[in-house]
Amino acid sequence: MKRILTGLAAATVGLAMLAGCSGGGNGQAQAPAGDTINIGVNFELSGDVATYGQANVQGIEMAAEEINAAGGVDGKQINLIKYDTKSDTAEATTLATKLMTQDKVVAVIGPATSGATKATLPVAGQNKIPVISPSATADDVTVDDKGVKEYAFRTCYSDSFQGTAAAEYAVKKFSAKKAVILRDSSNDYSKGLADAFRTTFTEGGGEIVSEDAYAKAADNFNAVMTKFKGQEFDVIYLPGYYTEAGKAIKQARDLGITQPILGGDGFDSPVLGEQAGAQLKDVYFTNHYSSEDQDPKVQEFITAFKAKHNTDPNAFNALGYDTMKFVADAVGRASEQTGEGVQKALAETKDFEGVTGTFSVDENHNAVKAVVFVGYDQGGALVSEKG
Amino acid sequence: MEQLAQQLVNGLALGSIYALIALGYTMVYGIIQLINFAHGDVYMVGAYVGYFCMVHLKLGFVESLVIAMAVCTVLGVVIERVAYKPLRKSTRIAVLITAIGVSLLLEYTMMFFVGADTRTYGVLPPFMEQSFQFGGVLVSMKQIIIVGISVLLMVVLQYIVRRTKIGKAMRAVSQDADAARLMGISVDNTISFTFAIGSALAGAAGVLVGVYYNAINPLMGLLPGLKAFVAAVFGGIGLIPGALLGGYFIGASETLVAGYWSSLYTDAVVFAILILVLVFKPTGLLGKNVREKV
Amino acid sequence: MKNSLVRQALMLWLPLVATYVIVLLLVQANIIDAYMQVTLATICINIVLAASLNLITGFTGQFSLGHAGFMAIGAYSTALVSMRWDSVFGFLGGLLLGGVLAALVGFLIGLPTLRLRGDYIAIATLGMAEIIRILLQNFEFTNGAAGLSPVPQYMDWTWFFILTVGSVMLISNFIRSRQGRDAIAVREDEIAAESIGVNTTRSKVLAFAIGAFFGGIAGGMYASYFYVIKPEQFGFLKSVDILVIVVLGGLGSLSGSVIAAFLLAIISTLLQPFPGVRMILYALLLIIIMIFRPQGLLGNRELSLRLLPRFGRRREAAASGTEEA
Amino acid sequence: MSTILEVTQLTRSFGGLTAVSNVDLTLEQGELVGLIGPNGAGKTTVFNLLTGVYPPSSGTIVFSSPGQTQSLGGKAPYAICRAGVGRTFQNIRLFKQLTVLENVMIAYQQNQRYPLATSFLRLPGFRRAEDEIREGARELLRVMHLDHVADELAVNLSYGGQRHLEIARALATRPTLLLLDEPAAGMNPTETAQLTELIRQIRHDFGLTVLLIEHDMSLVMQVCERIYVLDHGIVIASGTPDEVRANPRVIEAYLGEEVDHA
Repeated sequence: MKRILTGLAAATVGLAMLAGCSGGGNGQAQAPAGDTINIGVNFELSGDVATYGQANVQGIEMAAEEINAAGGVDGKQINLIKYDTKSDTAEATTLATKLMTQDKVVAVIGPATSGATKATLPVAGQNKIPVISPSATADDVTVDDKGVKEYAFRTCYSDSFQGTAAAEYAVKKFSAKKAVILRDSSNDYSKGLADAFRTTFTEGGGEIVSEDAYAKAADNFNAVMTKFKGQEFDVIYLPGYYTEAGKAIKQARDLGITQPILGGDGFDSPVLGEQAGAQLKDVYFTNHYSSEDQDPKVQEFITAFKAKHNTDPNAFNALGYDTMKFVADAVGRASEQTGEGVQKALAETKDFEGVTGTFSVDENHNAVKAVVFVGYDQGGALVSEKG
Repeated sequence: MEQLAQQLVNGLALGSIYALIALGYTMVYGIIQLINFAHGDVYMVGAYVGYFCMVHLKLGFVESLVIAMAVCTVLGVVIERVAYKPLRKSTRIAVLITAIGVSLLLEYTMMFFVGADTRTYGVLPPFMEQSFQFGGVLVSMKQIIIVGISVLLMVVLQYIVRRTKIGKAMRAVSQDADAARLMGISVDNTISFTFAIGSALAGAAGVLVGVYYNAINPLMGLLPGLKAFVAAVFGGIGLIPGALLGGYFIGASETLVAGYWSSLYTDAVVFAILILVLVFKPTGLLGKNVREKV
Repeated sequence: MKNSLVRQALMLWLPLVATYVIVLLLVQANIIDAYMQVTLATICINIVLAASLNLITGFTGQFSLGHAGFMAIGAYSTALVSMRWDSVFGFLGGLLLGGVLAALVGFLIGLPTLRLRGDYIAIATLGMAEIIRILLQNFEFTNGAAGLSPVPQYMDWTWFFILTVGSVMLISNFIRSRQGRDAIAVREDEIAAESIGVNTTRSKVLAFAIGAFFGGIAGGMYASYFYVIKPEQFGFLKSVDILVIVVLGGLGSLSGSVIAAFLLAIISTLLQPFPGVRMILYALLLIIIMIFRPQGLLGNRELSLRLLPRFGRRREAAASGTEEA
Repeated sequence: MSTILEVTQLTRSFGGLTAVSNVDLTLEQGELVGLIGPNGAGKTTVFNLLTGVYPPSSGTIVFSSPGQTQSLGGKAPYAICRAGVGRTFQNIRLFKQLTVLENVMIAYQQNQRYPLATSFLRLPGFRRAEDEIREGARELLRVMHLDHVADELAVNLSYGGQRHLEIARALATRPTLLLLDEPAAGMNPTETAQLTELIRQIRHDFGLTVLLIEHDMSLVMQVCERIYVLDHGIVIASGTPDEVRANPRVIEAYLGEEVDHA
């Protein structure tokens, strides 16, 4: 009993301290309200999926700097308040709450992954602050059986959109009848793409002859590729991220597997080529844009990103960049500088011209944009094709 | 049959890497009964040092390997002196938490400087990109290098432990630290030396993995570290031959499960085997039952 | 005697009820704002996790690295049941089912492995948790890596209070009972415990299963508050996080676990404004705390598993003879 | 008088080493018997075999308690304890971080069961059962002259105090046969004398049969009615103290070791 009392005393002291430090806890310097627009940046900066979160944030920060350098939005500077979710969905919820209730942001960008984004949406609904994810691709992020989630937005494709496009491309370009699928069992992005691909491919009369999966951060694809090698098929669908895909492609080609390999926008990173090296041949993926695209917007972005980070941008960078601009655009058009105002403006977005394509927001709060097939042909040369 | 042989070749290369990491785990455990969770991250640092040497300093593979081993040696000793030594008299669980702290520190310090994104070793010297066909089984030069270097390092280790004075001191301290101290052995130095050797091996494993898979990131040490520890327990923790056996066994079972069943379940199978081994042979395959004095 | 019983009951329940009411009022008045409520929820979940692991590791001396596995079982049960029967009964049923399933898994895993010596149990439990996570990631009905959402939110301050205080009190009651003392004897000296008639395997498995049960309850609390659960949330690092709370508070000190859960929440809050270096600072803090206070916050006394703080016992003993609270 | 313990051909080897070889040993109800022998003779191993810490390699152990005769070989230590065999340890094995009272309570409660639900929910009967356990344990502490240190941590007791506590804890299991492993080790002559008296007294008060390992020959010769002498795992002599004292094999075995005491 003493112990419980002690515990309670500690609890009370703890609560008091919590109140103390959370009250004054907004470490970021905040200019007086009126001159700035606070926007939350709630991303996976450490932990499992820090790669995606950090990449998104690079794009976001670059876009914010450009906007501020150009005078801000309606003469107001954008103030980003950035937190790290540690790749933990509960922490994502906690921080979204903090951003919306204590930091008084008008919009929260992020997190990068679907699960974490979904975990912040109820909070968004309660506080009427929109959440915009650059890369939460799961179909049910913006819509569920109750209809569209009012405060959820994204700038990336949904999984089924990309998976379907890839399956159609496989049939159209390679006349594929048989396919194997190798997906990443540890993320839902990969599962979503694989599911959509399978459905579309089999509905079109094709057959999935083998399907396997690997776990995140897998290094060794020799075993599964050796297994595939013994099968007959026309294409490999590999809906994963470049971190593993580059290794998988290389090991497949090293083992003498010559069929085309298809993937999704998770392939879009210079790392893919660095990992696969000279073996990056006959590989195609659905993407938002091609670095070959002569659109000055795309080229300027690539040049600026390279100058800043000394490397080519990947899809996460580009999506993060677009998301920031997209949000700033909506804030500029909003009737009032509140979450509700920004939400309306976001939902009404038409023909927003971004690096990752020109898009409008549909009734399900998805960004509707064309798909581009980017690839490396049998000689390893970069090719692209509008879908 | 060909497929089986191919899977076993793949497993051999993977197993060598697990074995190299497992050796460090097992030696440290043998000498201070610490599950050194930071060990997998020393391996990660080794991979980054190799990356830096090969990509930025344009050094050759062997030079990079040696430098990575040297850096990891120093790192291992520093970790031991700064973080673990003050806790020599504390409970083992406190040291374990410290090890977890060191692990996080290495991971996130590295991430702070290089970012979370994957890095690649880039283009390797042409000789390393060769591969050979042995009756339908494809063996790459890299696999040969990995197995070759691993075996060489293990032979050197065996020589150090069996034949040198410091090796004998290591064995003495792991048997009974107090008795060793009475015999005039510097226990602290011996422990540091053990960390040094174990870390050097982990550093070598890091570079080999970087070359083999051509992809490294700051969190790459977590899972192989865990599996290497499983390997060490599997073979009989504290025993050098046990770590080898465990490393190769896990490498082989992983590739076989992935090849003949599904790579979804490789880790689950590895852990299930581990639990079974523990239930039926608690001290690992090569371990001897130690009787507690009553 | 009668009087002192009444007095004790008052001393126990009065502060508890007062805490409940005060926090409730502060929430209503929005002095405890939404962010603090989420933080409080995290603290409550962590208290139950740490208290249950402390029963296994701190009190019974069985080093477990797989507590997140039990949490996962509870979380998935609660989510699946309450998503199908979206009512408070569905939620409570799922919560209870989660606890029972976790206890069952704990029992099945504990029975063969708890005969092992210290570190081997750690590895066996680690393996168990990994297997649970991988299975959840590959089962159809758990929706694989995408996990389950939206989990209906039934957890509010009242439920948090009931479940947290209830769990801690039940665990505390267990520890201060015949079965609990047996478990502590096992930790202190297994051979001696056997020699005086303690069935050590039974004691260990019992404590393990009870710890697993409350780990499952904590998982259910988590699922029913945070909308989304995914297998990757219940990985090795989660088990480590829970262990850190237990060790930080002091092995074998329930109040230590409670305090450490608060302390870590405070640390986490303080570190949030430094997103880039948050984990580095956390890691440094962990190392420093362990170097300077390896026995945890509550120190040797609590670490040494006294049923009550030493001075308290003395005073009480002096005041009322054989009385022991 | 009836036979309480009958050990026949008890053998135990570890690897190649035979620690105990073909030991025959019989205890009659109420006896106080000594088991002596030079260091490493296998005395403690005999205790460990009798209490189930190790299973015997071969041989039988038959234990008779009122109304029941059973074989102990291969039984778990806790089951042997519950059958009525209590023991102490040569290298003191107390629950160091618990209080003296708690040490005894844990032993005492093994015969004072109440269900798990009672523990969790503090159901009626909990307090009464706990009070009984606590009072029973306190009573034993009084017997062993430890009541004044009941709330000390066991680790803080003096060496003699710890040895007393070991006996108190063993008594709390309510044994009919008590095995004492060097209870006077490390004590000075005065303490040893007091302990001797205490052992006699508890044997009488609790109706015990006692088997005692002891190095201190004066204590053994003084209190034991019969003595077994073990050397290299073999019983080399048995009989009354006087017979054993006169046995040339015993003198030989002890040559160079504690001859002065013998």
